Amino acid sequence: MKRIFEAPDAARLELTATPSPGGLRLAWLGADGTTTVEVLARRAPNGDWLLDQDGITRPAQISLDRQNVWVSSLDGGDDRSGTVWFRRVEAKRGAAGVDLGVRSPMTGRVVAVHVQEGDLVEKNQPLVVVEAMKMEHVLRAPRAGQVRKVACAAGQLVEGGAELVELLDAVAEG
Amino acid sequence: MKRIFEAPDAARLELTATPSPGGLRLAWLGADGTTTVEVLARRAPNGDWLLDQDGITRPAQISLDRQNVWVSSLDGGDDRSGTVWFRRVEAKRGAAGVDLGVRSPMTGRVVAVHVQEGDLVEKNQPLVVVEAMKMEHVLRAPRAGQVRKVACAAGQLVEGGAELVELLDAVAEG
Amino acid sequence: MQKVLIANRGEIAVRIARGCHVLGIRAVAIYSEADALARHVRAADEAVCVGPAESALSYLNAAAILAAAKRTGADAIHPGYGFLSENVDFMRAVVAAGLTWIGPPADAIAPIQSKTAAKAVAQAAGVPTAPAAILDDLSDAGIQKAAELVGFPLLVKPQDGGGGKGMQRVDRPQDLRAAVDTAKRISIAAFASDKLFIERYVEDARHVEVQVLGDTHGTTVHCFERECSVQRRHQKVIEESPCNVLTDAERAAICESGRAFAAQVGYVGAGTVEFLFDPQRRAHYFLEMNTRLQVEHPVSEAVIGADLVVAQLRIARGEKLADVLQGGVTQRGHAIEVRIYAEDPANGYAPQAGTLLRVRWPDAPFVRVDAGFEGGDAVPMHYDPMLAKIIAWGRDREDARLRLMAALRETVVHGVLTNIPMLLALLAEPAYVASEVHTGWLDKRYGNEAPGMGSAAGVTALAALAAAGQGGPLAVAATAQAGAGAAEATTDPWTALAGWRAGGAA
Amino acid sequence: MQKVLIANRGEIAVRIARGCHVLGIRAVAIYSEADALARHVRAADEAVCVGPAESALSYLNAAAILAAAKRTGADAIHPGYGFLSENVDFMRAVVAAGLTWIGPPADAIAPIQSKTAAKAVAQAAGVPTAPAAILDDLSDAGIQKAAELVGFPLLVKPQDGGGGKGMQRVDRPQDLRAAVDTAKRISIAAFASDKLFIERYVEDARHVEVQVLGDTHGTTVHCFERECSVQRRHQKVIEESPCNVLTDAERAAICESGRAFAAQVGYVGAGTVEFLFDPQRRAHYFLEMNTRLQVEHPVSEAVIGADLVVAQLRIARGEKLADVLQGGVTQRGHAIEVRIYAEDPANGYAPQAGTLLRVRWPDAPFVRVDAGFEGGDAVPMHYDPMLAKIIAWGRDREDARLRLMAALRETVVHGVLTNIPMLLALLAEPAYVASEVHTGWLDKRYGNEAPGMGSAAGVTALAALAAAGQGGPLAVAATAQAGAGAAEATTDPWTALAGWRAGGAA
Repeated sequence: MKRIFEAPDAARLELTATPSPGGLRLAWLGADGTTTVEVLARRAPNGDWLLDQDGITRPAQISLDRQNVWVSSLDGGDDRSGTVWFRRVEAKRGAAGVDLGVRSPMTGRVVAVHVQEGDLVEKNQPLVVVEAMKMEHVLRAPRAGQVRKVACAAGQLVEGGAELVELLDAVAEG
Repeated sequence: MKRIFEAPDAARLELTATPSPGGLRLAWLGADGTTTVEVLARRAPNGDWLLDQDGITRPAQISLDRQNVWVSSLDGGDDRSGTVWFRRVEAKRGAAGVDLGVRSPMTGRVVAVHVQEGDLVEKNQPLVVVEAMKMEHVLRAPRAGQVRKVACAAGQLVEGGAELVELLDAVAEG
Repeated sequence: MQKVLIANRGEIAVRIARGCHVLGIRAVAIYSEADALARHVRAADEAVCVGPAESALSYLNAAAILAAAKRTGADAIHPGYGFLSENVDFMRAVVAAGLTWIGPPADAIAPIQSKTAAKAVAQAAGVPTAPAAILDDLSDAGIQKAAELVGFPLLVKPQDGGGGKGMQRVDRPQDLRAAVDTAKRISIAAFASDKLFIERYVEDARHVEVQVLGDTHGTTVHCFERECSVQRRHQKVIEESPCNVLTDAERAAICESGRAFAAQVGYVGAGTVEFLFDPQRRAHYFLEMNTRLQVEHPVSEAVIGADLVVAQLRIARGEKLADVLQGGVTQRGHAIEVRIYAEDPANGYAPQAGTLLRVRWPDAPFVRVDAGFEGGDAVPMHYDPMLAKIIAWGRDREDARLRLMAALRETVVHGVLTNIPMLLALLAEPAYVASEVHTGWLDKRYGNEAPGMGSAAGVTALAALAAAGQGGPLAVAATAQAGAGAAEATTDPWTALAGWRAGGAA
Repeated sequence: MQKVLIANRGEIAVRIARGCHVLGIRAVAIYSEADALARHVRAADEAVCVGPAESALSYLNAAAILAAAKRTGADAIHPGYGFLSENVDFMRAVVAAGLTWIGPPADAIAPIQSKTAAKAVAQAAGVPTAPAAILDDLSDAGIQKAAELVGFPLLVKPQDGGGGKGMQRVDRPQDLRAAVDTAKRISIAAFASDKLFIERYVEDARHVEVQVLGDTHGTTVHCFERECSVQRRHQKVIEESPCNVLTDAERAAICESGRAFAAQVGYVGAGTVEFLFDPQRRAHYFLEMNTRLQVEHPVSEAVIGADLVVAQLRIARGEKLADVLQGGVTQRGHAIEVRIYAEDPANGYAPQAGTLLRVRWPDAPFVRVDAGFEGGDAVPMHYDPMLAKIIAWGRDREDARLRLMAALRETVVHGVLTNIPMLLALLAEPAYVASEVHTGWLDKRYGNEAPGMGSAAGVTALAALAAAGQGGPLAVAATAQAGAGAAEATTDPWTALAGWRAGGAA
């Protein structure tokens, strides 16, 4: 029951969740790279989690949707938010190990699609324009490549995180 | 899908809930005794209900457990709580129409049972003692009658509203 | 001070954790098995289980609490109120374990833990105590002379007795002889002693208490007064600040009495000196000192604009009051607090345990909620049934009162019954509005009545949801038949009405 | 005034409903189809749908809003901020419909809706405006003489232009000639006019604004100032009161300017007069007046101890300011507000819509939250992405700052990304702590950076949940195998971790 997540700066989190007597057992690898950190997570009626380890309980909030996980604790440090956000890393990857999906940064309406399947695009070339709250956001190609699939159409409502364009890596596959 | 509830002062509420497009249809009889008040209840993500009627929406909170219903609105009046509480009226009733159950007023521990099945009891005779938060609460017979059933034992944890003693109505049945 | 263990539960444990976080201090909660998922655990950085539900084995378990401090590396202990907060042995054990005790030093409060000893300290500090006199001359002239010193009404009491036994109230000089004879007879029979004394009886007494702070550098200040006269069976129900029946001179006198008493014992930290205020004689008399944070501290915080928990922490780490309270202490506006209890008004206010199916605390401007519970939480039967405190501040008392009533009307608690209907009713009582209350007022006014409960509001709440004009009578029935074509996958529509239950997946 | 329709949505609609309830006034909400379950609907007594999601068809739909007022029997309309709040036609339609407009009379504000007209009113009221001069003599001597009146740095601007076109900044006298020639050339080309003027350029300007109240009896008062210099692309991010760089004399002068401007136009209700404050010259210049309640009004409320919405309502029903603000207005302590936006820091702060899987707003003493959303709510893509405002009061600025940071650390928003990491980072910036900020500071400091985001906190948040010393590096993997003997009936353990979703049954 392992899932792999990635922070905006590419830091990775490989998290295992296992049903267990009294709660859910969560495990991930500790600082030394070999010790497994393992906690028993009990759920409070308000949805908070209480994580037990070595006789000490620590509260946390964990939320999951299809593509993201948010984790909060009081342990961010004095000038840091205790909430961190990871995006789920899907199995589908290019040969070079690069995520192929160009995703909508927000829930909104697609106002323009500038490419179609098979198009060769250059890095930073506009692919799709999404509008939300009266602001337009231009999604650009993160690298040169070929459009494998266009998963949206102008006028369509899309969720934040939804894959709008699938891009073949130009170097590895093009 | 009708349920009947009773307020502490014996005011009654007969409420019908029906699944309906867009929500739940709630109905009860209006002030004139003949007009049915009917609202479409939509549920908000936080659990609140929004009741639509004649183009006006009014928020309410409704909670139900096995034996009780709580209803809150902002309409209690200036010096009244907007929350009202009704106990569900069960089908089981004595011949005289009197509720036969002697119920625990609170969740707690039974510390003493003073009667057993078949005992004839007088009005106000102690039946059971329940303790919670260091306070003892003596449950007394609401009227003369015969103990039909004792549904608890000393030391037992009981929920608020649980029937502890079933009493046959002395006049009607004894 | 890096990490504070909070040896308490419920709203006060939550509130202390918040105070720690302001200063960047980590908060460690303790919990009993009954509180394993409780809100105060969720509000802390870390928490440790200290035993089973029963307080004696958990929240009063000094050894387990000290072990929890050691395990988490806490360097200080905040006791909150109740439990071990005024336990001198525990204070000494905390200090012996090398931890900071956030509260007064044991040596300062040990001498005032008995009421008689405290009264002597008060007299030494020049703080007024209720007039009293030993009746060593039981002749008519002797008792009349003593009574003149004390004043009527007065109480005749056995010196060696207790529990109110033999106590006689005397309103007029001509009744004194008979009362003394009766008290003497009872005292001899019950306590084998004929020694009597008399003490002034304060009629319609108001409970006025003074918040004090002392630092470790010998400075003691007062943070003005609170009035807590609205009590149900000696349990405070409404607290406010300031006490609006005092003149400025009376306020200054009573506050100085509080400060002087605390200074006399070398008090450190936050404490409260309680007084009876006699509204006829315009005099105050020392009652006792509570050597801890009080439940009702937020009304002072609202009026003086200071965080008393943060002040406790800063005092405990050695800061001077001049820094903690830079700019001094002044009163602005008026604050009123009500305590929300889980109790059944129609059953003699019996405490309620159960699951809070739904809770909505108010969140309006100038309203503060110190809650120990939220929706979904269990109210265990083992502890005090206080769910929360709601505190409203206003520019004046009436502003605060209206704000508090609006906040209570917006409060929703489902799953247990509460005293909210009673609170709303009594906040609207003319006597309360006029501030004509005393410590016996509420019991006299309501007794075991359950004001504001029942069907009138019931009909309003449901029928007023329908169009205006249709609400009213009580017998309500329903006619709508089960509908077809349900758009939702609910088989039993009643499950949809079931209370909000969070965390359904786990 | 029995029932007020609130022509708005989100946090301000909730906040106005709370204000109505203090006075026992019923609150009617309006909602678009996208807001059919929204929090502001849940906070009102009644609500009416006024159209589809698009603002133009709902929240800006004057006819539908007036019909909603009629249907519910509302007798007054509160516009909040934005939407129709400063729409003179709507104000007139409201009054024509026989309803009370809770705001200034249309006739008072129509003359100041253009910036130029407002500037003329300011001059008539004796309120300072930024020095400016018409360049009618374009000789060297002529322009130098005009520049001496205005002072350097200054801007040379086409009189008949707009949009900044042709505008030249001049820092030194010797650059003036070239700048004037350039501006003239561009102006002739773009606007077919050679008329120019010069205006002082305020370097490192601070945004200081004055809260004013006027009643219907001709009295106008100020409620002191707010400072809102921390802006991201001209959008206020942090607001506070007081402005702690002003001397008492400067504060008195700027506040009196605000009051005088409002008095000049016969202002009624709550309004804000905005100024630029020049920290070098220690001078303030009139910018414009906002003729409505401001987003940032809570910082004033916290410091002056008054409820501005209640004041608006009482003024609208004809009460005198002397009664509304009995005891006068004074400042106590310091308050800071941050606006919580749903936006993606790593994507140029693009607005975020989505479902709030989980929300925990802070609830500490002296912290106020004005929120438009709670857990489970949808953030529609159609409107402003502000989720809430968090306001902390403290005895001084540093106390307020520490409280606000603690409150932000305790805030949990899952489901959309927010600016909370940026807010925490900038509240800890030395320049902010020292109050050395100006309206361009934040953009210069951060631009499109996303401070406080990313993995360092990520590792802390997860790994610090484990024992100390195990947190640190980033590559984390897991080894535990699927366990046997699960005590819970969860087949897929990941469903248990899914966000808190209320109301599962419906």
